[in-house]
Amino acid sequence: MWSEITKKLQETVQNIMPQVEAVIGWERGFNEIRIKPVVIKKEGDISKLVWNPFCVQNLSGYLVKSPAVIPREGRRVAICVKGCDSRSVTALIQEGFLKRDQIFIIGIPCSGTVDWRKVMKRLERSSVIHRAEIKDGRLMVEHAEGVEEIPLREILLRRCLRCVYPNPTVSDVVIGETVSPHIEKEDLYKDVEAFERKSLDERRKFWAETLSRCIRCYACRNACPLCICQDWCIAERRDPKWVTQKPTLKDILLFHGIHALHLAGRCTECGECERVCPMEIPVMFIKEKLNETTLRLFSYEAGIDSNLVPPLLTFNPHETGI
Amino acid sequence: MEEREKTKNNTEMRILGFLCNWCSYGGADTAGVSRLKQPTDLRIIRIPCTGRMDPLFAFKALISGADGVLVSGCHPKDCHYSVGNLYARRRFEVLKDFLPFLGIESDRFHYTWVSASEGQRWQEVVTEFSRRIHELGRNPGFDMNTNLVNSEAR
Amino acid sequence: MRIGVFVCQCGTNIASTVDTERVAQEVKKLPDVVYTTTYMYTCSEPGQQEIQRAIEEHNLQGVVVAACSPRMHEPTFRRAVEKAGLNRYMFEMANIREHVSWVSNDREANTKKAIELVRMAVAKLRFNQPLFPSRVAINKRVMVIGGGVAGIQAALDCADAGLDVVLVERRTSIGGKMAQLDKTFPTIDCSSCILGPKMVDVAQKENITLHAYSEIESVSGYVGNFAVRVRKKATYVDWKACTGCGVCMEKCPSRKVPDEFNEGLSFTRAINIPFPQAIPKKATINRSYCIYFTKGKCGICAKVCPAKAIRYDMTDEVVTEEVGAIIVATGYDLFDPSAYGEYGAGQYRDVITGIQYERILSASGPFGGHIKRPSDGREPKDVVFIACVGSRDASVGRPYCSGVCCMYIAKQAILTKDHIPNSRSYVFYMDIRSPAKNYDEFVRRAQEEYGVQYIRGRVGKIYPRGDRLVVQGMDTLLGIQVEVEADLVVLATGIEASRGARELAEKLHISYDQYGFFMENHPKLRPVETNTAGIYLAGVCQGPKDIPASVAQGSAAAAKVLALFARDTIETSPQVASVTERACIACGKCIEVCPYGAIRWKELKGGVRKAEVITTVCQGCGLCNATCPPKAIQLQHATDNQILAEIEELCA
Amino acid sequence: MVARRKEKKSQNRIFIPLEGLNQTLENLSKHFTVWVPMPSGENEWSLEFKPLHRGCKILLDRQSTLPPKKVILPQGQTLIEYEYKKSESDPSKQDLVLREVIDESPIIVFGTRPCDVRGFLVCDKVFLQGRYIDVYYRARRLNTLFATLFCREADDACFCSSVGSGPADMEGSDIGITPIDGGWILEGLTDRASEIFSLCDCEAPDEKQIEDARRVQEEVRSMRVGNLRTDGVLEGVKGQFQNMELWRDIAESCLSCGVCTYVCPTCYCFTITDEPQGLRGERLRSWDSCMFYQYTQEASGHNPRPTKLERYRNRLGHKFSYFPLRYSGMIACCGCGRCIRSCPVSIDIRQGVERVREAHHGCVCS
Repeated sequence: MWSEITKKLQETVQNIMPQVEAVIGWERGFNEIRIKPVVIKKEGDISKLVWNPFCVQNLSGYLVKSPAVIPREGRRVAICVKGCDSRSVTALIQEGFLKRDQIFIIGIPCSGTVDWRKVMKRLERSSVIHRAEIKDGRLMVEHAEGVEEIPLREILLRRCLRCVYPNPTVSDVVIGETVSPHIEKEDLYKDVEAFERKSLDERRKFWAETLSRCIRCYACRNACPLCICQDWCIAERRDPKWVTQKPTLKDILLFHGIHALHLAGRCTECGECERVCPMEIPVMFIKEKLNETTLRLFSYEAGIDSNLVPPLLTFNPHETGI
Repeated sequence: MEEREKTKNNTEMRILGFLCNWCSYGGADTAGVSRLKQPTDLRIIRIPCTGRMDPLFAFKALISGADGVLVSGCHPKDCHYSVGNLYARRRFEVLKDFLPFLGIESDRFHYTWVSASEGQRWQEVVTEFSRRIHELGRNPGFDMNTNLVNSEAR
Repeated sequence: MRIGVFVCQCGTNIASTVDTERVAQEVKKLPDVVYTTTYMYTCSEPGQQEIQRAIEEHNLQGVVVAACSPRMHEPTFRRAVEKAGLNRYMFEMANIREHVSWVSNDREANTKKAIELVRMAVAKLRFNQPLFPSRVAINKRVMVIGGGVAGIQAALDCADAGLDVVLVERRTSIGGKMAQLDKTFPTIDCSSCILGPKMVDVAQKENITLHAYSEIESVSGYVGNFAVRVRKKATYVDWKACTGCGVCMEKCPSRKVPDEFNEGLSFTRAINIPFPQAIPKKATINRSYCIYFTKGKCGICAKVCPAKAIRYDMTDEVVTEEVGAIIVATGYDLFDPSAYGEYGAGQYRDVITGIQYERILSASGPFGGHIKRPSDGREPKDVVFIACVGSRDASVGRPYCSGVCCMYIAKQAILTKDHIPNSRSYVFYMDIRSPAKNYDEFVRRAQEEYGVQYIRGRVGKIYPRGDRLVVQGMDTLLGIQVEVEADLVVLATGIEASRGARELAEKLHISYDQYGFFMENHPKLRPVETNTAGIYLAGVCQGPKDIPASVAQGSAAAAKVLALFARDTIETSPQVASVTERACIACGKCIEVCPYGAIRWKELKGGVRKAEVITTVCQGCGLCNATCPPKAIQLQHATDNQILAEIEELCA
Repeated sequence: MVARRKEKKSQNRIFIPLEGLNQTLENLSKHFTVWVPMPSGENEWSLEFKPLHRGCKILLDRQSTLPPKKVILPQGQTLIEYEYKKSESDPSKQDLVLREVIDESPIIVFGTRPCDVRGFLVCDKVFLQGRYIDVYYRARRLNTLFATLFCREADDACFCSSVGSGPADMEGSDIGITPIDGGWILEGLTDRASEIFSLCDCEAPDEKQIEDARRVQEEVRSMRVGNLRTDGVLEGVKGQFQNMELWRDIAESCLSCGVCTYVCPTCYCFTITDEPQGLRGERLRSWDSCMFYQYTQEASGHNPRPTKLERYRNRLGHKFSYFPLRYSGMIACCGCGRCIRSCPVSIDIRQGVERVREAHHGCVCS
């Protein structure tokens, strides 16, 4: 199934290659379950492109973050997107970082991507993975110490288990069949609601413990396609001095507060922040809360309608109850 | 922190007020001119407009040991800069909704509108907010200054 | 930085509830503070000299004054430090009077609070930077909004000084409330006789552009350079052609149009000139009564107009006027007495308002200057005046005194006696307010020479008896219930903010109080300035006042404009946003939110874009600063570092 | 746990049974701070070294996500505490009082792997050799002992054997840990070991256990982890320095985050900041990363490594060329594979090295 889509993907790219500057997609990484982004610039490299549930990365950041591939006049950059990734693209268009006519969007419906850590956790001992294959909703891993078979659902990333936009919301071409979401839209924030039923003390304790693991590597920030400050994030700068270098929870929390509040009303819940965290901190959960808030207060979902202005960058004089 | 001395009765709370220069700061002045008595916990920071108020100021204050943060500006549609407070109120509302998720009481952050003429209203706002913060007590916050990496006691 | 801290005692204003000596001692321990002292009146001349001496002696680079509100004396002290060679922005104030000593008597808590406020000021000051103003040319045209006596006075004074004036009036004629009055107190001279020449002056001055029947649509820009969009409402008469001959009005078949100028006591025509002395003296069609508009056919006025001035297809027109200053003189409206059900206003035709009585008294009024009862046209013998209808009464949301009613009641009672020598007048009042030149004498004359009977007390009820009205009230001086049978009852309705005042204030970005009166910058020292530079107030729009006070304010506002225009350029505040280019990520969010369009793109080499602030347009609100994610745009004098320093001083 | 007390005599080997590990280390923790690998959070896969506490879960079955680097190089370390004392009589005069913070408390890191310790051998070159000795590093380094596993847990990302180390490399370790059925054999490698063993309250292993351990060690010694070739890279980096196409190929997908450097046992870059608070303050040394733009931002506004390409080039170049050129051939990489494993976009430094080699050899040939 995945190889078929991969084949179609390669064919599609073959066809559009003459009109595009480059194609941003995925290729195999250092083993079967680790995929990495690739920028295809010449036809000979098209065969590198793959699609499978290990294609975890949201590639849309590469469209805007320096040094980005900028298309020459009259040409476009092609990008492969999953459902969640497509919302990031829309959000970037919304905020004026991208022009729709400068990109060619290859949409791929996605039924969930795999958390490699969850796979590794299933193995007796970490060891070399020889082969990984997904069949009938199960992952079969052949590794140096034996063979492991795991139901796919058990190793999906948390973001995928709560995905309601598995199909690209914007695209120039779609490859693969439309898939149905794992959950209903009204259940989107049930984790948030459940968490909010805990006492304030419990919540505070949870974040104190969880965030104390943070090593401030800023992977969550840099992987976020909408964290557009890049090299000039105030969490790192001395002027203005918002955050100190002190290894205290206060400074860590402040960094995450900056990250989250800067994304309030902008986050498309692609979950990259959480996926890339080497310390397995549920970074997206903070943003889920803010999205729940902006949805409730402003009926706004980021990255759906490219004509809308994010709610905190505009106002409504007639708003009551605020 | 070490200078966070307390008054005799040990009850003073750490409350920050961010007041816009045009309305609420004037309103607080009006209250003063009218000798309207108020609790003494509040410390006012003058900002040009509530639109200047990055919610992160309040956020930083609240995770740094403030027991309460009060923001006050011109009434909606009466902003000296016409729309600053309309942007601001959205941002404040989001922050207010967000704080409890981290375990900080929503009531520790309050925003309101007081015009330069409303000295009495200012008195009421300060009195009520101070009362609420006293009711909530010290902001337990996080164990903020724990040095995480050097910590060997975990 | 070498910082000096001056703790003001403000006589005993501060010193009585704050241990200023201890404040000075404590803040001496702060980093960079090299000199502290207390002073009795720091704002006084010797107080300022003391600061200047200390700057010199201790080589201070920054100064903190802990005293009153910066809204009071920040400019004073900035000038003082500037005289001693410091940049005026190397100065901070800690407000330990309005925010400390005056709001609590707890000396211990106050002292602690004062110390902390000074600590915050010092913390902020350590991040202050010298700032320098820039200059921008002034457009020396002035707009006056409102053509009542205050606006007329302001417009004439400005025009006399040679300025181009744009006068905008909501109604079809200027003149305002004063044009409706019969006589004025305390001189009993004819209102239209003294106002008329001024109105004519307005029409004749070549440097006054009059937009009558016009309203303000929007205001943009800033002091020295406003752009005001004015909606000229359709009159359906080409005023350039109209000669004001009045033939149309005579022939108009729609005759049951309530006459607004006569406060509904008579009828006018669907096409009309509001009153004989109207300026401009031009006809206007009232669309809701015009048969052509309501029924689709008529057109008589068009047929009879000798000037062929009728334009049924006219539409509103919006013109943009560019001016350097704006005087707001939008006047007032009168309280609707139907809020007092017990007085029967609107229910009994012979219970009328003060302004209606003015029209009745006026020779150009509905009854040609003869006092008649609206109900049956009979001349009244007993007239009762009731004061404070919609004044000094919190129960109807009008706790303030309207200031003029006591006087106009006295005037109307005197005039009543003059008109009908055998009449009797009664006044129910609470207190008599007559504090200006010759005012109290005037009221005494009414009482003593004219025999007006003043009854101190509230009226409880008015009800009909036959064709007369019974006024029941309390005489609180005698402590007895009184009952007066009257032919006519005049309610001295109070002044309230002009309808639409709030909307206008929002367009102008000026403040208003809870009653809708516009806020002056300072109630005593800056009574005609608003908080918005270049916008001034005159007349009752700022608060109740009589004609002489309104005229005085009109002239005062004109003087302020002339002072502003005496220079060719104005200094613009350097407290504006500033971009650190290398940190700007070109997200454009500042451009998107700026209420003034004061930020634009700047193209650098290689197609790189950065935000750029147009400093003369920036008003310093800081919205961009709060919005900018990498904080590349910083509002000078309220930078992140400065605010964070204040927060950290308190919270760290 | 251990019922019988043994007579105190110098031991060179002890046996810790599976169920006796926590108790043994708790015994040690009376004298040392004992750092052990444990899960980051309750349900997490990631391990990190943390000080032992009662009942904690010690996991020796996989490599830790974070190396024990922070034991000696904390992420944020106060070097100096300072305070200004203002003169009572003249507030414009003040004295500066300094206090140096040097931590010499004894530490045992238990359950390191050869790559972890190799990391410190690399850092030692920087902090302990040459004209300037870093006293803060030295104080901790000299007071820290390592008990290192013979490592059998190599995965796809591991390549220690390619960079001069190997899964049985015990250089720098004080104790070798050999996992056998039913527990671990601990073996003294330096003279400091016997002192530790005497505090452990453990039995000596029996003959069979010693034999088992020997077999395991032999097996591990025979393993070659990784097949990266590094010949030519030393010069290659310099030769390809300006070849930005090459670096773009290698690092185009880099996110410029600091994961690779923060999980790296050999990345020692730091920044020094003063964090004042009123009249007091501290001078802080904290981790920094050459992958960050701000790391090389100069006060003038110039940045010699403006994009991720230059920054990635630096990381690879430093490890495989500049460092070995300066420190007698020692590659500043321990082959632990953490940067590869934790990289959000699976950038593989081995592939980068390979590309540089190819380009270099291509150059030489042509």
